[in-house]
Amino acid sequence: MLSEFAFVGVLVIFATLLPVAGLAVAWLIRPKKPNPIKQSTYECGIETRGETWVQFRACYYIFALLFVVFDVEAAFLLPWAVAYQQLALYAVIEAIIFVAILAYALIYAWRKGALRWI
Amino acid sequence: MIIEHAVQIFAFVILTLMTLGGGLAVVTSRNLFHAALFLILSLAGAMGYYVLLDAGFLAVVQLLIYIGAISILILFSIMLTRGLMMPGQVQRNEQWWIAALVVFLTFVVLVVTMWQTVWPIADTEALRAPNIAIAQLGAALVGPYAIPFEVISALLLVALVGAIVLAREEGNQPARADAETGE
Amino acid sequence: MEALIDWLVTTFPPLSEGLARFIVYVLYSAILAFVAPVIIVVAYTYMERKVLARIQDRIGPNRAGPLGIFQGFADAIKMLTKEDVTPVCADRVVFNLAPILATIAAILVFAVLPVAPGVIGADLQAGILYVVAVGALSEVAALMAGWSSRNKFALLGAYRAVAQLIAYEIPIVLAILVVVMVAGSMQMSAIVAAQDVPFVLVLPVAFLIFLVASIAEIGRSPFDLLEAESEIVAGFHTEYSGMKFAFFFIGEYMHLFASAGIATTLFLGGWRGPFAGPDSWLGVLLGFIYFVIKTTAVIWVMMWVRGTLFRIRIDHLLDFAWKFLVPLGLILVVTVAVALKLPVIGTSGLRWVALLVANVVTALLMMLSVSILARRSRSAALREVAGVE
Amino acid sequence: MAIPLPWWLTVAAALFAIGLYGVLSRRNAIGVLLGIELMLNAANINLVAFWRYITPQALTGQVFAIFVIGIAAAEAAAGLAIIISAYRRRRTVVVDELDTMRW
Amino acid sequence: MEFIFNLTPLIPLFPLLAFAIIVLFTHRHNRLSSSIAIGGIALSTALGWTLVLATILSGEHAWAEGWQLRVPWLPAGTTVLELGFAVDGFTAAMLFMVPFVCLMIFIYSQGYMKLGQPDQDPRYARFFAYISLFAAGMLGLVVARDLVLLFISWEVMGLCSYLLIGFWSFRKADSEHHIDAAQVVRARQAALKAFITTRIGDVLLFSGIALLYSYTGTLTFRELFRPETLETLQAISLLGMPAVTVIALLVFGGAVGKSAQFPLHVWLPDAMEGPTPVSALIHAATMVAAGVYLVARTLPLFIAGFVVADAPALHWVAVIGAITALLGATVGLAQDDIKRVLAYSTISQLGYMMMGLGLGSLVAGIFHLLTHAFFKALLFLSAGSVIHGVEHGAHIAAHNGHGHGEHFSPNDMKIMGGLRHRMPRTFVAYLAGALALVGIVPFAGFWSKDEILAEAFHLWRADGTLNLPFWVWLAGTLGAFFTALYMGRQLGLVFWGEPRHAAARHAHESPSSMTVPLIVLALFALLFGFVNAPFLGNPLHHLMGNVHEVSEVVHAEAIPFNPTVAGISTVLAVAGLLLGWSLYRNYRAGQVEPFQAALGPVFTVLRNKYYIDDLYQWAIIRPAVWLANFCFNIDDRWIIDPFVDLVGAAGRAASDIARVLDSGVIDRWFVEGTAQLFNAAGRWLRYSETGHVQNYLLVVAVTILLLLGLYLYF
Repeated sequence: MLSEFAFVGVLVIFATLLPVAGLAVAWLIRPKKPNPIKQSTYECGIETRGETWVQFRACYYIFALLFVVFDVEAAFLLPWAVAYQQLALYAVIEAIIFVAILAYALIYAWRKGALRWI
Repeated sequence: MIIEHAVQIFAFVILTLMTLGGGLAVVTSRNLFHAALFLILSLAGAMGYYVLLDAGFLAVVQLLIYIGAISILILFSIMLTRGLMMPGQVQRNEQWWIAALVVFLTFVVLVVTMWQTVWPIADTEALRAPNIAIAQLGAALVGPYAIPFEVISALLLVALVGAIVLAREEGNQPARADAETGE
Repeated sequence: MEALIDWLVTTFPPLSEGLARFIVYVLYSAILAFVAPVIIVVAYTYMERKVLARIQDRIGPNRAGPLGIFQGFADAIKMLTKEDVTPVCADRVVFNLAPILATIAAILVFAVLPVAPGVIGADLQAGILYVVAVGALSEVAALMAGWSSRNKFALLGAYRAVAQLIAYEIPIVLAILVVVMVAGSMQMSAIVAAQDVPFVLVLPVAFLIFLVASIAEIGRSPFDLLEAESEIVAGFHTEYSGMKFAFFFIGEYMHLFASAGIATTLFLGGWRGPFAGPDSWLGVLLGFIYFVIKTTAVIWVMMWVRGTLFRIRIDHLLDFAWKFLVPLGLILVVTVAVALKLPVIGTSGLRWVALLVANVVTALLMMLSVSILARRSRSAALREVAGVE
Repeated sequence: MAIPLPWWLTVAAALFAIGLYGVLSRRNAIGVLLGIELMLNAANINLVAFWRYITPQALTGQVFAIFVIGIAAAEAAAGLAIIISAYRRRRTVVVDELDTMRW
Repeated sequence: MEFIFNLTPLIPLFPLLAFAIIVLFTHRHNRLSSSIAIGGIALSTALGWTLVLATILSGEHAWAEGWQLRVPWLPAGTTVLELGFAVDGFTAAMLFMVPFVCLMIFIYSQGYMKLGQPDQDPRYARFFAYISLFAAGMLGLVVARDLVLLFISWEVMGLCSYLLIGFWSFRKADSEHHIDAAQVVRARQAALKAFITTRIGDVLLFSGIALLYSYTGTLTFRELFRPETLETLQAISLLGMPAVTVIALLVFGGAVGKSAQFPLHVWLPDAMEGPTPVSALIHAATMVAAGVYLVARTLPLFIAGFVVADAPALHWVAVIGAITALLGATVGLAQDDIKRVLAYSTISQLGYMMMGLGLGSLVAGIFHLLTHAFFKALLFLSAGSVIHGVEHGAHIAAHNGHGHGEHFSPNDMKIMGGLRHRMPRTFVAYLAGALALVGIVPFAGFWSKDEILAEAFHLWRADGTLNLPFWVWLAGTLGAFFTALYMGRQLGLVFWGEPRHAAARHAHESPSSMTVPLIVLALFALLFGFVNAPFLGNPLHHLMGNVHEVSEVVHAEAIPFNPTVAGISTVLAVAGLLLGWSLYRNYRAGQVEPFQAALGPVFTVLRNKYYIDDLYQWAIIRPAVWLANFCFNIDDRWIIDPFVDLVGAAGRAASDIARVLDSGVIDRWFVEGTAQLFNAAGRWLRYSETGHVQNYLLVVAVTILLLLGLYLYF
């Protein structure tokens, strides 16, 4: 197992090298003529007004929330799915109950209008 | 064998630098967004630990849930609660030095205890082959751990319901029922 | 891979097994990290332009080289020599890290892709979960890019991008869940080995979910909301230019290929085909060719979709994920789980039939309920309009 | 196993201490939450390390670690929602200023 | 037969499901919700009675040994915390009573809760959800195989009692005339009081359970009460006593809280602020019975402590029981609120049960628990019916223009009178309940109370000296007299004489959904005593007498019927009843009460409940508030401030300190007086330092560190 992950480790190093090398090469050969207008924040040619970090609506957060919940569900269900073929029916039913509870979470969010954009 | 050990120790050192360095940056960084990014670094270090400890599945789960989901949630909420990203704001409270003292003492006590205790390490044969298949884990989840397994889903449901109730903007409800949902 | 390591050890006796493994790993990593991106980007941008041009009744690139086949290299040189502008108020470190992370995330997926018989970087037990997990890194990269630019459009774009990515990750996971259930493993090689019948034939609904969600996941039309020019300029990479932008671009195409490759592995039998096998060099090569052909076919479908459909609205996009694909996926998981455990299903042949029936029934039921809901909501809307007037 | 068990425990203890420090000293509620995540991770490292060195054939260590991760997800979700809600009502996420419980 | 026993977990599950369904789905539909709740408890009742039958038919072995089911609940590595279900003779006896009384109360509530509420009141459904959950808790407690499930159920009931007592702690509209602002405040305070008071007991119980688990590694009753286990516990010494005694006392502490025994009884009378069915359910029939049940269930622990040394936890039970019995009965003499009288009567009867258990007689205590549940539920429900009638009378009176705007309490017995003609069915039911409570042959209370007294008498005669059983007997007999006296007073005030208020004049009979349960319960109050009547051979003794077959201190065999004891208590009861009745039946409004005239200052003491509530207010609550303030100040002035100064003096953290100096703390130290400094520093630091989560967390961290150090190095 370690050796398999060792490959991932090696790949991480090489994968980091690629963009770093690319950026380094570009840094060497690209022109550098900065000026304040070029470096200002791009807003379709209009001067930036107000703070950049305007507050965003919480509905983004709620989507992220649902995502977290279902991600955890996946982490629990995938091992179950691997074991699925060896399992008895009752174990399958347990997992279905698990899914049903989370489906209820989705339905709840749906009915509360949390899935509504704006 | 020696090379393998050396590689492991090297990896351990690197990962420790990531984890603890990232952790320190999390608690000291003035910019909260940076703190959250350092948290990701630290979590990635912990993920590496799991790999070194032969818990590959757990490492992937760590990547999936902690780095992929929880940290996104944290980054989102940092962006949602503006005003704390003012750079230069003091990020630690007045009791920080007492806290540091207490924490340091706790750490010392823990470490001393850990090194004094004789741990009932498993025999070498067992240490060499900790091959737990994911299928075993899955079967355990619906076998002996069935009740916690279901409780987790209920917990997630409750957390979701509570979070939705809390996080939803009040007084922003359209008067008519949502036609799309077919309610 | 293992065969290559063995061969190295036996041919060059002083090499220890570990060292040989290390050499092979380095070589393969270098191929994946340096060679593959260039080839993929050049080949598939060219293909995309040609395909889109054909769909739109144009010729497409035709200047650089014969039939314009060097167009990609020309682009690369342009990117490399362009001035790189960093906004003054940007958070420089994070700003520079974001494209790097995006590229890493895209390349890392290739580690578990079985591109040919026996050729797989890391045949992890949790292989497919690893794919999903690594995909999450690109979300972090998008958030980093959007936040560090200190640009309203970039930040908004990052928000949207992440909302979309996370929304479509769940259907992908659910489709994968079905595959894992049938294959009995998360290991990529085992999933390929389990496909005596390509899963697309017995799990068509899962395949469709996966395909649609993948298109959204890599942010292509009709789900290219992340870079809807008319709304948010260019999304989270608005402020990026030159090579940094190029890396986002590379990441995107790597992601495209990786997604198609995973679809191939999960549903189309991966490298499997006549005479392909790990035993001979020829078999391996044949397997690789099958893999590339299948993957290219999937990519072609994605391009076809892009050329045909229009961009959909952000609320529809999220609705489609959360209110259609996720419920569909959940129902599919439950139906398949039940269908395979029915007392009559024992033999292999019946198994496939049961799966197909479960899929089709689920799809039909879902379509039916959606059409009923749609009719009801349409008439409700009509009534409302009538009531207002 | 090249690294003896106490080293793992020490690292985990250090991570725990760092997290605790964050919890105790951060003014920002989200910063406090980050500290909690660190602490949970430290606990997880301990679980896995003990599993690996003491009961490598048992499933308990890994299963518990998965449960801890799941619980951490629920905790983060609810905690962040509370912070967002508090922010919306009080316009602050500074813990010192969230002191309704004082009187 | 085995199959039926396997259904045991369903008994608490039905009401639990009803709760879940109401809360999740049907909380908008009042009628549906109440039907679901009643359906749930009806199923439990049916199943419970089937189980009772099955147990009885299974023969003696099943009565003593019982049936059990293990559920691994929390696998934690090598140890598994289990919970489980068990049914034996004792459980069967409880299962006969609990679900049935709950069912009666549920049906009654359906009529009662409609009272003056708008149709769409969400609280109606909520009420049924709460009482369903409550019933689930009580049933879970009864079928528990071990302390884990028992404690879970125990806490569920604690939560429900809090919710239900405070049920009227908010009101929706001004139209709800019966919930005025004062009621809201009272309900809130009563709920808090009940919760906090019982919590004291709960903490004790939990410590007891923790100790048990740490010493024995199991929490299952059968395993705990094996002689080997008990011997181990006897051998361990803890705080100079055998561990088993300490544990028994801790467990008893839990029972004292839940069953409203002497020092912690104060919550129960206040808890009458809840709706009347709640009073019947929680504060008469079931929840307070939980404490008694707990003591009965863990009786071997008490006995083991009793046997091994002269640190008799068992005697404490008897003494506390006797004190409570007398205290409740005497305070009951001087109360005006119809429900409060019953509340004190409950306290006193619970004292009787504890007396019985403390004398080592499991059956006597539990027999009284069972009969008391029936007749006290009956009394409370009848009282509810009376209140209901009086409120309706007030409506009618207000409609007719009488007594409009005049404030009165429908619970006040002083305004009632002559109701026996206006509410005949309620009157009959009430009378049956009263006679049972007082202990007149052949009503249920006679048999059970007599058995406790006979037990005490027997133990006294066996010894011959003026020992503890003698005092217990004396207290019990006196208590019986006082019981009769206050019931006579109550009957006279409520049902005889002339109505003393327009509301009482216009009172009329309640709807049949309320009176039918009354009649059914009245039948039980009349007949239930025969399940353990001596001339039928004491069937209950056979059923549950052998549950704890560990020690001879528990009497499996019934004490033979003792005409002396029965004669004395009956004579006293009749005399008390007649005395009370005759003094009060012609009571007129505004008159000085006969008891007050006769007793003088003693009456005032009784009316003020021996000033125990005031004592607590004065001795515990005020100091607690003061201490809280003190700590708060100490934290401000004497710890944080010197720290800051120290830091300043050391020249560290210069910027912060500069702020401190600038803000004038140090300046004032020199310039103005010390007093003002303290004041200012306190105020300044109060704003910057206290009330913050992290301060508390820091304190927690320091404490843990200290404990860790203590544990590791000392």
